[in-house]
Amino acid sequence: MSEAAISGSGSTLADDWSADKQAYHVPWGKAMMWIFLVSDTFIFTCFLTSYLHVRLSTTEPWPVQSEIFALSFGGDPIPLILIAIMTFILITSSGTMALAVNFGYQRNKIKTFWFMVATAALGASFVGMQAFEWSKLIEEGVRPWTNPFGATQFGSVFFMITGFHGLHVTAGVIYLLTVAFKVKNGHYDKKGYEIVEIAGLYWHFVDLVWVFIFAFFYLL
Amino acid sequence: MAYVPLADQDSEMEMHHPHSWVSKYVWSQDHKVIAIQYGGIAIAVGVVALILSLLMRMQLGFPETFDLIDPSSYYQSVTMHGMIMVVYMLTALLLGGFGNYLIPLMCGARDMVFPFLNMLSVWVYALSVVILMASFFVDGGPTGAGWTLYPPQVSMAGTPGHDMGIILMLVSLAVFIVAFTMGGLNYVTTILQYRCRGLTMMRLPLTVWGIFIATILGLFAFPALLVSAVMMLFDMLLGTSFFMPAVIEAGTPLDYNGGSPILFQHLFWFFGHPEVYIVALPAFGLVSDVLSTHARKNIFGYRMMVWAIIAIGGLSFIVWAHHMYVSGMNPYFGFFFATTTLIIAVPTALKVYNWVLTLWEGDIRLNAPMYFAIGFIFTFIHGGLTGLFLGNVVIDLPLSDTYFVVAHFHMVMGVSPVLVIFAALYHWYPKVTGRMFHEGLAKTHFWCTFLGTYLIYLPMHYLGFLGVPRRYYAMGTTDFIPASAQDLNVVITYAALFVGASQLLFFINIFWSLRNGKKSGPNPWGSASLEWQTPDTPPKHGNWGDELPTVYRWPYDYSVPGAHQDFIPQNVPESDEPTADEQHFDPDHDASKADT
Amino acid sequence: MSSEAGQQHPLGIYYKVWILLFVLSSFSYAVDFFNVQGGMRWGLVILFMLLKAGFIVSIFMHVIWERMALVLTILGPPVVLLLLIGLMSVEGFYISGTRYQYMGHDPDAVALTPADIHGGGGGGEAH
Amino acid sequence: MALAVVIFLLVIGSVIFHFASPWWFTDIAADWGSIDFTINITFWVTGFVFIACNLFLAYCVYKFRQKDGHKAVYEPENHKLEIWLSAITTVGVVAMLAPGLFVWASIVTPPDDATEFEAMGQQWQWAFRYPGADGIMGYADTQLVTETNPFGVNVDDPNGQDDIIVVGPEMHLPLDKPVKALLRSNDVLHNFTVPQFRVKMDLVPGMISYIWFEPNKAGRYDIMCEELCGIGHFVMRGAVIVETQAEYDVWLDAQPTFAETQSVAAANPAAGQAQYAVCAACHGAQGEGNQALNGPKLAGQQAWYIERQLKYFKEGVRGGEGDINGQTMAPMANMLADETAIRNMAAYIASMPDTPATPTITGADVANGASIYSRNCAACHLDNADGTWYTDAPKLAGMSDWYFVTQISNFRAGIRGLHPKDDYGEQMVGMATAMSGLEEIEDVAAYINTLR
Ligand code: HEA
Ligand code: HEA
Ligand code: HEC
Ligand code: CUA
Ligand SMILES: [Cu+2]
Repeated sequence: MSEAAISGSGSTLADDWSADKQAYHVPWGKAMMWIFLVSDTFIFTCFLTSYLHVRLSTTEPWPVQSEIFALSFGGDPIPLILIAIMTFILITSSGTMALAVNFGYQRNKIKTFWFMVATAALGASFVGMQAFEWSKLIEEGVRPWTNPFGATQFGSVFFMITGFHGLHVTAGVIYLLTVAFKVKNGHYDKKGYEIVEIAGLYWHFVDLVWVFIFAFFYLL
Repeated sequence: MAYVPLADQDSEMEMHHPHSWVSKYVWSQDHKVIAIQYGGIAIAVGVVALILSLLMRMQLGFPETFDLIDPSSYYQSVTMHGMIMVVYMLTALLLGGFGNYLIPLMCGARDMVFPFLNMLSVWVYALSVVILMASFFVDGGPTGAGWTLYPPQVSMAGTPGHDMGIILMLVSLAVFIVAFTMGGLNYVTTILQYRCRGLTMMRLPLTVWGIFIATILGLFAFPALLVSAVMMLFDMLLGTSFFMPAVIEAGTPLDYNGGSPILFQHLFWFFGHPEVYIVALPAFGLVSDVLSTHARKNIFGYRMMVWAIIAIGGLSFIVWAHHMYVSGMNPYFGFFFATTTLIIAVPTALKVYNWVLTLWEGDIRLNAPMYFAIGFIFTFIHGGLTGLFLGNVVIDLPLSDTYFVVAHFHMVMGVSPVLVIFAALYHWYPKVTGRMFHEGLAKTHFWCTFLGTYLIYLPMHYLGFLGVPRRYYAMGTTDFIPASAQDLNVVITYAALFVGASQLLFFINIFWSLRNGKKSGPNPWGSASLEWQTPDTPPKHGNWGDELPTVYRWPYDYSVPGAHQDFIPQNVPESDEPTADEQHFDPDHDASKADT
Repeated sequence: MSSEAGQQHPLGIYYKVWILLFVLSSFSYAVDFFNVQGGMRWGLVILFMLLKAGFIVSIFMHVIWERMALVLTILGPPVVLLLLIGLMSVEGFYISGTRYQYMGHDPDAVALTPADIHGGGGGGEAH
Repeated sequence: MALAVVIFLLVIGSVIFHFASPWWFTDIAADWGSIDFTINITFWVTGFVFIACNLFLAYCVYKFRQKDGHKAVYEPENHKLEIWLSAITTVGVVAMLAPGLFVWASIVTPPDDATEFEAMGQQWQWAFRYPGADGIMGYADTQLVTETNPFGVNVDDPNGQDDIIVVGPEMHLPLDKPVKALLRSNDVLHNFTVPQFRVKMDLVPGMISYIWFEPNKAGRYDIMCEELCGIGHFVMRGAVIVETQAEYDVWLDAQPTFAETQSVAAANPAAGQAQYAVCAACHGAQGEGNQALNGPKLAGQQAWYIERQLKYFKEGVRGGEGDINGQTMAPMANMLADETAIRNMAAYIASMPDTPATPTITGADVANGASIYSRNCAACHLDNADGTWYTDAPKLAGMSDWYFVTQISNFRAGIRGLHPKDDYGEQMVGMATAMSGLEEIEDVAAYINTLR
């Protein structure tokens, strides 16, 4: 199925660009969301690139992340355990979102609603853990302007990048809930359910960004 | 549910028809009203920036005679002049003003795809302007760090406005970026997804192409500015050290460590270079349409023009460090950036050639818009060529940070797009108001502006060759700058005052003609593109009456052999106008495709 | 499965990708857990990262089912960011280089860990 | 029609202006003729394009302007022409770029035999460092900067001990020897430009940048700061003197090494006190000043400033033509035999009890003065007008206000500050000319009187 779709789309490239009326066969809102997400990609890449640059240019040593972000449940600290859990939560929320989109197109309002709510709930718990992570680091003495373990930029980058991502997640949670309730109330029966997919795109994007943050900030 | 293109389900478009004066003119969702709001605000701040430039010129021309500004307010004037002109005037006027007005009309659409977002955009823009203006009234005044806002000086004592001024500037920029994004998403989506029947991308007027690519540049370049503004605010407010190494402020070491000022410069110019093309590309587009219409000739090499716009747009993201040849960055970057920078000259040169070749064998009607358009070609060639000096890294060494740079960018940015804006304002004035402007007054305005600005900027190049540095409140004494340099400064100042004053002609003309201009009719220039074919002039809300137009041809069918008139509007079917068989051209159809 | 019909696909593929993302995340976590260092660490982490990103974009965000016109719009522009990333890392090395060479900063400085500061308590693995 | 003629005339006029104008690069004084060569190539290529394109434009406007019965020709494309034009343009671009890249390659790679020196910028002064006998410069870091160690040289680094420190904006270089300038900044971005050398480069805090050149013409050249660095940007000047190796060696030998600057014996205020008796006649027994005799208050002034002014009076930098009161002061300064005597005197004055002088200015607009002061003067003299060694600006608060008025007037009139050896006064000339006249000066003085 997918092969057919891919090869099919290849041959339509020229046709799409030279078509009248529209270039993409998607609703306005979806086209706009995609363009916005590409723009947002530039924002996050600039953040991450700045992180890369300050980390390389500072001569203070960079703290060892798996030590800083270790957490112990009674026994020995387990490195990065909370981050791992957060990662899994965000992936799970992406899964539930994908299901919500699917049920949306099946016009199954109840399932769509619940899967969106579940996604939002997972997102909210992610933000909660992020807050816990912040409080833990603050307790250790890390601040945007100081870092007892090494380069100050470590603290600055940490709060800035996770903060910015957290804001995206929070905004996403609100967005998802709004759409979810509108779905439930039959607001889209006439207009169609593309909006669920559009909200989904945003949500997956937030997950996508986390993939990069997880790798670059926590692992490398 | 099969997806039906919305342009066909015309009823889908939710039009919020205004019911009161307020919803018609203030919270209006009509792209045309929004365009005028954008334009009005932009021109108003432009005048503020113009006045600032005159203050600067008074100081430079007569350093000890006038006591209008002291060093501190000089640097504030330079900064606000530059920033307002580039971002709040040109970007807003070209994209928010002309983009809003022309995109839906030229695309045969009823409005932007999301009118509400569009309305929000203009008011958020207004908010950003208010914040910016507020910085004139806070303690310490607006920032005086230069429009490039380089750290660390931007936030250190010794720079005017290093406390509140710069914070307001950064906040205002962030707000502007939000406004731009809301508007920009609308423009791009409208162009891509809401064209009328028969209107392919390759049948769009170059105006739309220019604005389209410029908007895309904006959407991808402004993020870098936003990110650097955020990090800079953190440096100032939270005490992070992104851009701040260990430094000493007036004898006291500050609590910063390990940051990298160069990083800011890279981010700034990753935004800043595309930004200069954000203001150039729409101007390229607008001028192409004006030239073609008044030369009664098709634009020469349409396809090449489109590809050149795309190429310039793409390349503009990989040349940013040509502003940083002397910044202390890794000097090996110079090889790469000098090469990419000079490569940009090739597509740009093609555009210049094609403008001139459009005039070749035309039937040029030398009216006011055409005057401005031709004046643009002259100034742009001049400014572009001086860009080649600066782009060639070794030549930039003696010239960087001198008046040569100032001359270069005023030539390409301070006058070329301004001439185009005037050309376009006069050209579309009849469509917007239904009346003609006063031709004689407009031509006088042209002569004053064109000759006056050349007199301002040509001598500046020579100040640069001499080595007069930019951003100097006064020259003081040096061994290498002859006293005669001051004569040049005096000439420049007289010319600037003259040009500044002559802008009144424009305002008089605009307002006088609003009532007294003669009625223009729907299409006074005999223009082929779609915006002149609206059922009403000025177009009503919804633009097209009951039915959206259908397009059958490219927008440059002027003087087609055998046609009834010397132009064929885009929406005239092929069957109605006998076209000269193989002579008839449609950039969207290759000869090879023609028979299918 | 024409895209005109909205992005509707059998659920199975979502489940598969979902599991795959879990597995890949575990792999990259394992890289840290088993304390792989050096080029190997970078290689593996980035590899897993790119795979994950690829799956999210192509399946969850349906890019693989979109028409090429849209796909190119999405994937094209970010290419210029690669240049920014590359040059900024070169620049970062260049700047710290001058700091080591002329300012006497210590190239072998080692970061502290929570254990160093709070004493004992047993850190994670020693690095 | 008129437009075509005007464009034609503008082209001709620009060309004539170019060749007739006396305004062009200064004579080159370094071995970078290759840069000038590249400029010339670019100039000829772009000049040709400028003339050709615009004359063609003017011709089109003239020839194809609207005429009755004339009709435009329909000609959408001409691929052959477009390809030709692109090709020619590409050739033009290559002709300019290729030599440029070769020259750049030599600019980024200093020759191995280039000797190093360091130029340090800070708001708004220059200072210089030479590697000394061992040829190696010691580590230095902004975090180590103090009043006595303005470079922040690392005292633990043995390579730094013999470094030669030149505090003051004038440096020397030997003729015909390649040198590599290492550039360092203590606060904000600055820029090291000597127009005669053609090359320039920014000073970036937190890192070191470099540029190299080979001076090949003896003389004294201005060092300009060409990167905006705050409101003193336009008065940040230095000078480089290019001279023969022999002269250069003499100069270099006279400069103190870092170790010497660190081991200066403490000044002896008591010795200063002994000599102060003479001064007391005009400046008062407690250094409180005496307006009738034109003697300004001295007590409270910073020691480094007193030292510098005494030196200036001694060397005739102050108290020259037009400076009547200064002329009285000059012989007095001559009574101080040497630098030690000057330092002792400064130390004694610094130890005097500081009671603010009585204001003499009345009726001035304090609010206006406050606005002028805090926007401009505070950058150097600090918000509380206490002055600081860092910007080389003296204390103003609580000093004699009438003397303030005289000095600003002197700066404005060029009586003070323009002597070629007055390295610091020139800045004040720039700032003082920004004030419109006596009224504003008194406003500022009145405001400073409130800062005590
Ligand atoms: C509209 C705005 C605009 C435009 C279009 C351009 C166009 C160009 N600019 Fe300019 N530039 C600015 C706005 C603009 N610039 C601004 C605002 C600054 C200063 C910012 C600051 O520091 O404050 C600046 C500064 C600036 C610098 C940095 C200088 C310095 O600070 O030291 C450089 C260096 O490379 C440069 C180069 C170029 C080049 C190569 C082009 C090219 O795109 C020009 C291409 C055009 C032509 C070449 C002319 C037409 C061609 C022909 C007629 C054909 C014949 C040609 C050949 C045979 C080659 N510009
Ligand atoms: C679009 C950009 C633009 C425009 C139009 C101008 C217009 C002018 N500029 Fe400016 N300028 C900049 C952008 C611009 N400038 C920038 C970016 C800087 C760098 C700042 C920095 O260093 O940080 C700068 C710096 C700068 C300097 C250098 C200061 C220094 O380095 O010390 C000087 C000095 O003379 C100067 C002078 C002028 C003058 C006399 C005019 C004009 O007076 C010329 C005559 C005016 C016109 C022909 C235009 C009239 C139209 C409008 C004002 C808009 C209103 C719109 C309508 C009516 C439709 N400008
Ligand atoms: C760029 C830095 C700078 C700025 C800005 C500045 N000054 Fe100064 N000022 C100096 C320096 C340096 C000196 C010492 C000159 C000397 O050594 O001869 C000085 C000396 C003076 C003196 C002479 C004091 C004495 O006792 O001889 C006065 C008075 C003065 N400044 C007033 C002002 C006023 C008023 C302003 C604002 C308009 C101002 N300064 C702005 C740097 C500055
Ligand atoms: Cu230092 Cu400008
Ligand atoms: Cu540029």
